[in-house]
Amino acid sequence: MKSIVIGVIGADVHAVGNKIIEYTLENAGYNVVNIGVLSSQEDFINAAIEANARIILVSSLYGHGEIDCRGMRDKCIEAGIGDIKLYVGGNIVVGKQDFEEVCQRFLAMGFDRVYPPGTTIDKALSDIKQDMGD
Amino acid sequence: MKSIVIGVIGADVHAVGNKIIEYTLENAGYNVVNIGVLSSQEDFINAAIEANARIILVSSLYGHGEIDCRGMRDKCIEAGIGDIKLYVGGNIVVGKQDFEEVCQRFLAMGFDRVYPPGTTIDKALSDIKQDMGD
Amino acid sequence: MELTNKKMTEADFLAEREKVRQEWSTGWDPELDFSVSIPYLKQIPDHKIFAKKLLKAKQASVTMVQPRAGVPVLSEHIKLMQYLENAGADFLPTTVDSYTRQNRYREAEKGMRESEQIGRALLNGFPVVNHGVKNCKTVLESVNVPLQARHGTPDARLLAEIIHASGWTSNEGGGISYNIPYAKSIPLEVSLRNWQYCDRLVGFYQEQGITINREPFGPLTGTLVPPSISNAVGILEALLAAEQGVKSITVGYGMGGNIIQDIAAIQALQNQTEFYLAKYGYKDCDVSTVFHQWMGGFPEDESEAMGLISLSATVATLSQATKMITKSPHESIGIPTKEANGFGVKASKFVVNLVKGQTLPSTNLLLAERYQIEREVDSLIHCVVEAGKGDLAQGIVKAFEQGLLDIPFAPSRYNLGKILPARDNDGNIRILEFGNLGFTDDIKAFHRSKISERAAFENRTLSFQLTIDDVYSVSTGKLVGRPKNR
Amino acid sequence: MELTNKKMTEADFLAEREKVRQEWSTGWDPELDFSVSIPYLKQIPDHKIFAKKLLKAKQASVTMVQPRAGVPVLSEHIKLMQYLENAGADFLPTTVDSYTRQNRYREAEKGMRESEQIGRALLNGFPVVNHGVKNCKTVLESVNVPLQARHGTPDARLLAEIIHASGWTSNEGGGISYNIPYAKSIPLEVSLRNWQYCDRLVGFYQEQGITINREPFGPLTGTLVPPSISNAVGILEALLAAEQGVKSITVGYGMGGNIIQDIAAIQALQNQTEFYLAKYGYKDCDVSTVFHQWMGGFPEDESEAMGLISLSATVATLSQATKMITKSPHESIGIPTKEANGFGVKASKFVVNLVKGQTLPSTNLLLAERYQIEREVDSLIHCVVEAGKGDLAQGIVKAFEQGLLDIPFAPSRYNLGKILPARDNDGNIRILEFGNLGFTDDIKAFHRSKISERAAFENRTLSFQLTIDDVYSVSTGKLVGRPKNR
Ligand code: B12
Ligand code: B12
Repeated sequence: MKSIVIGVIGADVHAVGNKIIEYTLENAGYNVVNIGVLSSQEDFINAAIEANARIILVSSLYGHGEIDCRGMRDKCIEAGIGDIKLYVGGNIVVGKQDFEEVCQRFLAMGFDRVYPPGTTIDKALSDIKQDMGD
Repeated sequence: MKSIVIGVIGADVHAVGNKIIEYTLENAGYNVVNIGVLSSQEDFINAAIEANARIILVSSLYGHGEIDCRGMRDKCIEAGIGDIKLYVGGNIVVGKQDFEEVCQRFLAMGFDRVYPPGTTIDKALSDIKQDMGD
Repeated sequence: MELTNKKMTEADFLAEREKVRQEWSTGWDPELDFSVSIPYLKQIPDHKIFAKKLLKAKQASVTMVQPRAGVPVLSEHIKLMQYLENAGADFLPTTVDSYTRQNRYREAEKGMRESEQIGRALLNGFPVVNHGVKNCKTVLESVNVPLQARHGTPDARLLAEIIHASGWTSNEGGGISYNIPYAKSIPLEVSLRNWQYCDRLVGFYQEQGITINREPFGPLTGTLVPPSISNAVGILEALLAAEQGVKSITVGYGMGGNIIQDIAAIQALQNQTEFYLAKYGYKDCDVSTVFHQWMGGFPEDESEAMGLISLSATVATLSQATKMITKSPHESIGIPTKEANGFGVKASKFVVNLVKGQTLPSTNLLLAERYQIEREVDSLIHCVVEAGKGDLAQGIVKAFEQGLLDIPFAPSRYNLGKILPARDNDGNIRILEFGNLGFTDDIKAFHRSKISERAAFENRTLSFQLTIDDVYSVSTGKLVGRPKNR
Repeated sequence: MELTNKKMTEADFLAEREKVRQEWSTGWDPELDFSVSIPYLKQIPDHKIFAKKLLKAKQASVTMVQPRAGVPVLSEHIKLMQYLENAGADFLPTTVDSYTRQNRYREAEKGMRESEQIGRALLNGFPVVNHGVKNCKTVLESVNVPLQARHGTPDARLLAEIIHASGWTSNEGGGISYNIPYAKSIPLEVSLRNWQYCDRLVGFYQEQGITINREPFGPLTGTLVPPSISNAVGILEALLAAEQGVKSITVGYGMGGNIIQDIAAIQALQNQTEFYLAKYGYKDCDVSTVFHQWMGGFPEDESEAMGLISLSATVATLSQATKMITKSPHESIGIPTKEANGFGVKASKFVVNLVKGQTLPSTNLLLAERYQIEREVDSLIHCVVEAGKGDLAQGIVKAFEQGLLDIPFAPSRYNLGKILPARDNDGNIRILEFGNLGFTDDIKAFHRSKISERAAFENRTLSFQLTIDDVYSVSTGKLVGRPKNR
């Protein structure tokens, strides 16, 4: 089974979406490694190496996503998994901002896929399938 | 007692404000000639001449105020009461429009005082007093 | 010919019809011929038929949502309708402009043309008569829900002909409710007579197997109308309509503000309309109810308006009215943009979906208020029957003449205008001055005691000032218009 | 030192205080010395004292309105507070950022500085500790209503010191409610111990004649929490607080969606908190309640969000909760602008003013639901007492270890996380999987029968899918998460 690491980054404790993402991705047939809430970049990367994952799916709900996600791509490269796909979604910045701009900011940080608020995990399933080569 | 003519112009039947205006102006000590709803420009002018009024207070609530009020100043001039004060208030145009513009349109038609929606009669009392010379 | 509450003969009806069609050029349109309109109406799919959708809603106890809306230019009006349908409207309206309502088609024509030219609406609605059948059909064919005309027209005969021939399967109004609040000097005999025609037209289609819905306008002046008065008027208009052969009737009520009184009023309205229809021998009518969101002066602030809209929607849903008419956050300012109108629809629909299935349990308080309303309605209708010596239409004319029926704040000179409403201490709408209102003494005593209770609490005497304070109260964010120090 | 539910001695408290003040530079501030803070608190006028304003509201049966709000930069935060006060907020909050909540003051400092520089908020709240007493006093002095800190901090000792010394007369939180929903790996012993300190600080001020209000965080994870579970937690935290000398306690509840259940829950909460406080010998506490507007996922559409906010406000007012916490139309997207936040306040306030004085009469249905909640709470608290062999603090730790107390969707590993909630056919929140929850068998049977009824209606088997559907339901505009075909 193909592996995917999920978790909620930073000092963020929003656990509901995380539990539902786990359930949904498992139902979709993936090996889901859920590192849960309050996870650091290192936690994500270590879990990805261990599980040989193709995708790291970062959730950030509480607004500090911009600070918490900076430098994550570099850390992946350092750790030797520079080509892993990085997803981010939830409510990734503080407040209602123009999403185009927000998206650019996260793409510039090295994320591959960036989702606006209100994108439930179901809506991202087709992207995941594509990146997994399914 | 100084006289003031009030009424609701055009095909407008909004009667509530009209009754309250009558009550308020009478309480303020004026001789109020209320020609009621569905009144034409001529009705206003005839009443003003008859009562020797200093002010005609036109209400328009239903949105057609712009059409209904056109030419009223000219009719006053023709009738020999060209210097009567013309007030208009209520919801004088269709929809939520920039009030500055609306005001200009009515001033250009020869109205002396133009009030935005939400101006209850109480708030216009001081203007009335002033124009009455009280 | 004296006005009586008797079904018009087909011959009389058809003869009158010829004249009605002369009123304005669009009346000559051959699409108004029954040979064209009947087949057109027969092919309308169920989901665009008012009566059918109402019946389904009533059976499922779900409150349907309908806004008010209408702009003069066809293309803009269609955009508006489609927008509101997308926002979730279960039924669509077409609000008609005020010139048309007064049969001033020439001014309507001018307003319509000018609006087209300057690209800004100069009319406050869609002039149906000037648009004619062709345009009205285009509207219907551009949407997927039933369409209704909403207006305020004492003489809506040509209007009714045009909308029904265009497949609009409901018409709002009635001889009382579209006269007393909407006109100054049109005798009730005239408007009642005209609405007999409108109802007879619906009855005619009914005979051809086509059911068209009729909706008396419940809120009347929208301003502190005591529930028993508006309920009585609704029931009387339902009876007149039924006599002309109408089978699908939606009686209405405008929110008063006390939740118990509002729910009691809707329950009483449904119950007593059915009761009186049966009593007078009209046994196969479908009766449904419509709850109008707050109809009086609105708060200016848009968030407050949204609070009021959603509160209205909550009460409407709890009352299990079949339908509710929504307002918009622009209400106090002017005709809403389609976005603002959609805002009211979406919020209301959301509330319906969350609250549906939940009701206010029948408590003593609710039952007592409903019983009170029902007794008052009985008293009023009894007076009307007496006044008309058995003929309802005559009775209505007489009752208004004598002030036995009296509607607060109405512009019509055929309304005595002696009653003054005011709220009691709990915010229920009661009556302070009765004029000649057809209430028994014990009913009057009840109202007096309720209002005195309030006046005592507020430490002031009974006067018109109470009424004035209550006219302003909701728009300033209170239910009861207390004096400053309270 | 083993955790016990015993009032900290003054000596222990003062000794610990010295250490707490070392945690961050702002702790050294001499304005934290009691010799400065006590006189400062004593001169605060009544209208800025939480406990007094709450008491007045409770006596008048009027529901007060309070938003959530906080931005990192002082000047912006003050503007925000003043804006919300003008919008009608009866109480002001200061929502604290998430780094501060985890005592990560260094990151908070960085976020605060950077937000100042780029002129865009990078933190999701106001970092009270980094701002220190001086800035917090400036906030208080810029407004005219009481101020409260709202956060989610397992160790809020320094935070509590700073806000109270700044004259903020209420603090939200508790050893359970600010740990289990807000942390992953902080043992309950630790957070309970820390909150004993926060409560002891309030108790200390109380001994000086200064009443500070404490508010357990009622909604917990805000997601399908059965009322008896959140009520039990609120009551337990009230008891722990009272032991440390707290006298003004506001217990909270997050709206569930069924109106009857919501009102029953608030009534049960007020009643049982008073009952248990008395039972354990705390006889002179003022208990009030706070109703949180819908705490789960919000609809994206702003008009729908306004519908939900106003509906919440209606239910809050009908429940006669002492206070309600409002949401904004931006809820599903992100921290609201001050305008959006004010929108929620104004709509809610408008609803309060219109509905106040109106209640849902005590019907059998309401009484039955309240009785059900009260029995469940008794069962849960009984288990806690048993587990702790008489000591409540120990009992809480044990009860969570064993899953006798269990909160759905909580991130904490000190929560068993075995229970699954789901709605019944009427939209009441019930329990589908109990894990080890401290319910008697007959209570479990009741929940099972209620949920089975729904599953049968929906023609599907009991499973986690029900829970998931219910997590999404309100945000998609339904109360019960029915399968597509229903
Ligand atoms: C009640 C009401 C009705 C009742 C009227 C009953 C009656 N016969 O009186 C009914 C239901 C019948 C009705 C019908 C219609 N109405 Co109407 N109605 C209202 C409503 C809700 C309240 C009006 C009211 O009574 N307010 C209370 C009184 C005390 O306030 P007032 O009327 O504003 O008057 C005060 C002030 O305006 C001021 N004032 C008035 N005139 C003047 C003049 C001067 C010089 C000054 C200084 C002050 C002043 O002093 C008054 C006392 O304080 C308003 C919206 C609102 N305000 O919330 C819409 C509103 C006025 N109606 C409107 C419309 C369009 C209609 C209809 C065309 C139907 C429709 N939309 O379905 C018909 C028109 C019929 C016709 N031919 O006129 C629109 C007008 C739109 C616009 N201008 O763009 C409004 C604004 C609603 C809306 N947003 O769409 N309506
Ligand atoms: C419930 C809730 C809480 C609960 C959380 C309980 C818990 N431990 O889980 C409580 C009350 C404790 C809470 C606390 C806080 N919250 Co909160 N919370 C919410 C709320 C109302 C619902 C979240 C939720 O559970 N939704 C249901 C689940 C199923 O949806 P979801 O979480 O959005 O996840 C789905 C999608 O986002 C998506 N998704 C998620 N991640 C990813 C990743 C990818 C790649 C993809 C494709 C999709 C995806 O799939 C998920 C499943 O479909 C939201 C607002 C909202 N959405 O309405 C605010 C919200 C997330 N909270 C917010 C904030 C700020 C806080 C607090 C700081 C406190 C506060 N404002 O008072 C604290 C933060 C504590 C912390 N350190 O993290 C803000 C964030 C603001 C921002 N980003 O600008 C929000 C948006 C509310 C707001 N508008 O202010 N919160």
